Amino acid sequence: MAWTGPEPDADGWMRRFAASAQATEAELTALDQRVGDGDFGTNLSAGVGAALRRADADPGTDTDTLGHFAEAFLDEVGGTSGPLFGLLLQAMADAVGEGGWTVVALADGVGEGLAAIRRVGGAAPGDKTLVDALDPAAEALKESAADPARTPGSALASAAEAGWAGVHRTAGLRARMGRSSYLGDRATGVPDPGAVGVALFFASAGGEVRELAPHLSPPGA
Amino acid sequence: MAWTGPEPDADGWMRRFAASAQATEAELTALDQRVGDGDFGTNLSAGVGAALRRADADPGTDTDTLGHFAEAFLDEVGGTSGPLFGLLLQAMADAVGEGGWTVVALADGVGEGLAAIRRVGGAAPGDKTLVDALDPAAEALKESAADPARTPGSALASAAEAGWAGVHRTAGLRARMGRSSYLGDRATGVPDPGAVGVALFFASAGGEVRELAPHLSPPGA
Amino acid sequence: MAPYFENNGDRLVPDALQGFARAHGDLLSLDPEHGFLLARDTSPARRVGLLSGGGAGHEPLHAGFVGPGMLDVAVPGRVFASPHNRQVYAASRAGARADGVLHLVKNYTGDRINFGIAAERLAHDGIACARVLIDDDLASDSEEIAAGRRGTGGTVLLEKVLGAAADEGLGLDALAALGGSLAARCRSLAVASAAHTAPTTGERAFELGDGELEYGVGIHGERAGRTVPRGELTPLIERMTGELLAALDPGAGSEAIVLVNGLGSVTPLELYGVYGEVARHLDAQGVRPARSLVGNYVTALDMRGFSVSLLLADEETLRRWDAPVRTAALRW
Amino acid sequence: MAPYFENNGDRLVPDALQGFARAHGDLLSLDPEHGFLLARDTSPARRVGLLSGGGAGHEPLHAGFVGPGMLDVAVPGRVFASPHNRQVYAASRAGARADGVLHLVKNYTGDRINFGIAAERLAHDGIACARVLIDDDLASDSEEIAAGRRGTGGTVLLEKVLGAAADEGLGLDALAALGGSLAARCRSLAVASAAHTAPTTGERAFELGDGELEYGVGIHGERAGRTVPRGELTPLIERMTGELLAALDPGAGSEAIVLVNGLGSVTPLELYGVYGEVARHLDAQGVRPARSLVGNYVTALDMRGFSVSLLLADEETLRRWDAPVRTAALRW
Ligand SMILES: Nc1ncnc2c1ncn2[C@@H]1O[C@H](COP(=O)(O)OP(=O)(O)O)[C@@H](O)[C@H]1O
Ligand SMILES: Nc1ncnc2c1ncn2[C@@H]1O[C@H](COP(=O)(O)OP(=O)(O)O)[C@@H](O)[C@H]1O
Ligand SMILES: [Mg+2]
Ligand SMILES: [Mg+2]
Ligand SMILES: [Mg+2]
Ligand SMILES: [Mg+2]
Repeated sequence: MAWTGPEPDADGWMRRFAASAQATEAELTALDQRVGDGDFGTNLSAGVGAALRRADADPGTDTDTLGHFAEAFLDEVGGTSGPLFGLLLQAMADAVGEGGWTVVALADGVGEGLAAIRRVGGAAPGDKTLVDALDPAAEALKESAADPARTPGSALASAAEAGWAGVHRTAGLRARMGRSSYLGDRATGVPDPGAVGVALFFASAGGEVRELAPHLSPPGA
Repeated sequence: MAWTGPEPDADGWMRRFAASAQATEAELTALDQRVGDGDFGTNLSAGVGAALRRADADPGTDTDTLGHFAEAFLDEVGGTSGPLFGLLLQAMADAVGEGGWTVVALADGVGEGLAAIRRVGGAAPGDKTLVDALDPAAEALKESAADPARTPGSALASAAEAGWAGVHRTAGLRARMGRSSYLGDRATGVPDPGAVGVALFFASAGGEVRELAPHLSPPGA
Repeated sequence: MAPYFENNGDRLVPDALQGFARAHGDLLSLDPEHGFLLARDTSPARRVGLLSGGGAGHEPLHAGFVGPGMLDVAVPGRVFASPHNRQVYAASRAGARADGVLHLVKNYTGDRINFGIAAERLAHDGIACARVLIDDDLASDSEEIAAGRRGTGGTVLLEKVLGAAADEGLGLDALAALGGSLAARCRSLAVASAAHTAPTTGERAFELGDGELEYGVGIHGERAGRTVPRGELTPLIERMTGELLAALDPGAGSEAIVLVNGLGSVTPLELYGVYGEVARHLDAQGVRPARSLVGNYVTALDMRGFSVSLLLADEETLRRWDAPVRTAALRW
Repeated sequence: MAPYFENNGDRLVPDALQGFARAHGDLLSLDPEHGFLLARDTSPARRVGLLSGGGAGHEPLHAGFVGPGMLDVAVPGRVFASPHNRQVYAASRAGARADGVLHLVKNYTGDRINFGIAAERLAHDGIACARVLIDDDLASDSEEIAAGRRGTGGTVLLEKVLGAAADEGLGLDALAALGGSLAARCRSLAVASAAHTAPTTGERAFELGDGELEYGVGIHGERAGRTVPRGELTPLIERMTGELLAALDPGAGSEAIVLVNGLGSVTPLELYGVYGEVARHLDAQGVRPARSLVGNYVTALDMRGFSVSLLLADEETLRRWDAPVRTAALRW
């Protein structure tokens, strides 16, 4: 895929992610209201708020921003999603810190993050959790990493696309993990909020997302 | 006023009063909801229910029925209206017991009842309580008693008419006693539930009242 | 369909009383005929039995306060309706001590009448009986309300302090006088953002718009005298506390027992937030919040609101407040 | 406008914590940095500190159970969100005793993760830490729910009994094992006739028709697995109690501690009515309701519902239940 947009840097990406999370807080909340306890929007929004405060108080390199985001989510955000996003961000910060801002480092970092999230949370793909967006996104990055022509921008765009596709698949699933599992069949038809958060994360690399609705139904549906 | 309806007896009157109170329970409740605590309908309905049980368990003369109603309201019905209706019924039972089923005895009994209610409750006419229906009804009975041509049926019909007129006047009053007094101006415009109960009581002498609405607005309003 | 979790046939209150008596059988027993709750073992030092009662729907008031250190007997009526005089009379006979029985009566016409008739009957039997009229509600303090101030949240404060005084062996007149002076030093103010659900209709007893507040509600779900914008918590509490202080006019260095009382559906998070604001405002006015009680004590079914009560307390009152109490709803 | 009585700026929980710490300053103190509540004087005989925590919105759980005989420290999160690991870590360090700290964790992924990370950090510091996983909710007992049963009302029962056991000087492993065996003997079931008010939107979290009942709700306001007609109280309680007994399978002559727990807006009248029915049904099944607790203990903001919990109790458990406790919300 040819990438024609501006190339993202980690600092810009994180700030756009923060802006996207805040812009879509109400929509995320509404989703978690339908299949969970209605706090995902506030949890994520509080998380990026805390992260921005750290990043603004101590601006530095791209990796520093990633590290600030990771630490904020790990140390200041509760709920289920807070520490899980923290694990993903931490693995990415480590990989980019070592390997630089490359597609290979991004693929390694996200792959590591996914593994950590699966270890800690115990969810497998198909359980209707954020893993269902993160797993295909990680897979897409791995494929991109095998192609030396891909830039980080284009690789992250593919990851976002794979993430949204994962989101659409969650809608058809019956949950086995997370709060939606308590709803039995009643959660079927609604995409998983955490998965939406993950797709939003990758999509923010290419630009701020101000509205979720256009992304929530599969193209052509 | 020429009375053309069938002459009521005390037992029939009390049973019709019970039926009227039960038929209009919801309307009475709705009224008390607007200007009080919403229990007048249930209080009155529970009262007549207890009274009927006594009357049925121990049927006897007219005065016995009046006595059963009085005792039930005095001994088994709480709230504000329960014992006040009990005082009225007791005074009537005493008077009719002594003087027989005559307009004079009825006028005496209701007059005594009004006096007792005013002693115990401390309300004066104009305070927006059941006194505002009972006082004119007692007055009408007193007038009828001065006219030897009047029958109990026609005297009670006049009392009911005077009672309804009293009810209409309460709508315009600001309450000084009872729960509506806590509402300040907000009770203005709504007739007093207890006053409605009193008018209903007298109106039931001539026939069962199945609906309040037609009686609640002054004729021509 | 009944809005509350209950059985058909008007069994909400009677079923609750039975369950309550069973759950707290160590503390009290239920008289099945008259429906009053009698303590098993209040202090033998008591010369006077303490009785309180009133309409149901205000739980834990009063049944929740029966037991050592507080009430000897509680007489619940139907929802929002005074118990009838025969109930009060029978309960008084059961709870009276050598020196008689003290009626703690919230100031409502129905309660005054029914307790009053019972008192006449007791007098006829030669049982001494006196009354403390509880009228703490500031919102009904108006020349235009001839019925006088309502009795509301402050009731629990008075019942606790009078219970301790009864345990000291005070006589009937002394207790009645103490009750009067406590009532005079106690004021409450209540607000609500939603009415209770009417048991008869299943609808809210009145409707409020988003952000509207009934300012000065009672505990029977009747509307307040006025509706105001709700706004944030801090200014609301400053206004409420300010009005209570203005009415009580405490001297500098006064101490108060503070009650933040939920009316039904307000969460503990909110009630403790309210308490924090009340305490801060009292600090600023130089009144020490010496003791506090935060929770649902005098409710109005499931009304979404709360009340704040202040009882100005001297050292003796605080000592009585601290005296042990063991009831279903209050113990220390 | 915020649906709750609060100040703007996400201050519902922090303001409540401050007010709570002020009202109960004799029992505990608030750590202003990490927002946990530390008991002032639990028994010196304790070798292990007891810590519990979880999302806010369930008050009085857990802060209301901090004090002698129960918890050493409570860690509240945001509304319905687990506290973060740093909070749990700091609170654990503050509450740990010579033998370490026991985490009482309701079984939710978020809590497991955050308490888990904190435990790793404590291990790194050489502070012994064990966990009791509380998973009493029967409605989430299904092979299809890989997350396992939720922790709900039964939590308060376990916290009380474990508190008494800690006061006896039991070590970390013994307490953890006891917790596990208590959890295995405890089941709860909850129903709701109306959802809580969502703090974010001011709307009910879900809508139910008149006479509908969510059967098997949790304490976070998510819907239940199914909606059933509400009906009268007696058949509802027979069904709930029957299912609990079927799951616990108590032997004849067993004894149980019964909790009838309000989720927020249910009135005490209803809760005691429920208790009466539960006790009657247990009688009929030959299980003795040896102890009971009726009231709001583990709530879901202002949800209109209640839960019933049974903890099968041997003599030792009853003795520990009866041991003195002095906390904001539970004392005897
Ligand atoms: N075991 C798990 N592993 C990975 N992700 C999970 C797991 N359980 C839940 N999640 C994710 O967490 C999201 C909800 O996050 P959040 O609302 O913050 O937490 P909570 O469910 O504790 O309220 C869900 O939408 C789901 O994607
Ligand atoms: N002091 C009083 N004297 C006479 N009647 C009164 C007095 N106070 C109230 N009432 C009557 O009582 C009626 C309400 O009765 P009810 O609903 O049974 O009692 P409560 O107000 O205690 O709920 C009022 O509508 C009014 O007519
Ligand atoms: Mg959530
Ligand atoms: Mg009324
Ligand atoms: Mg009433
Ligand atoms: Mg949550």
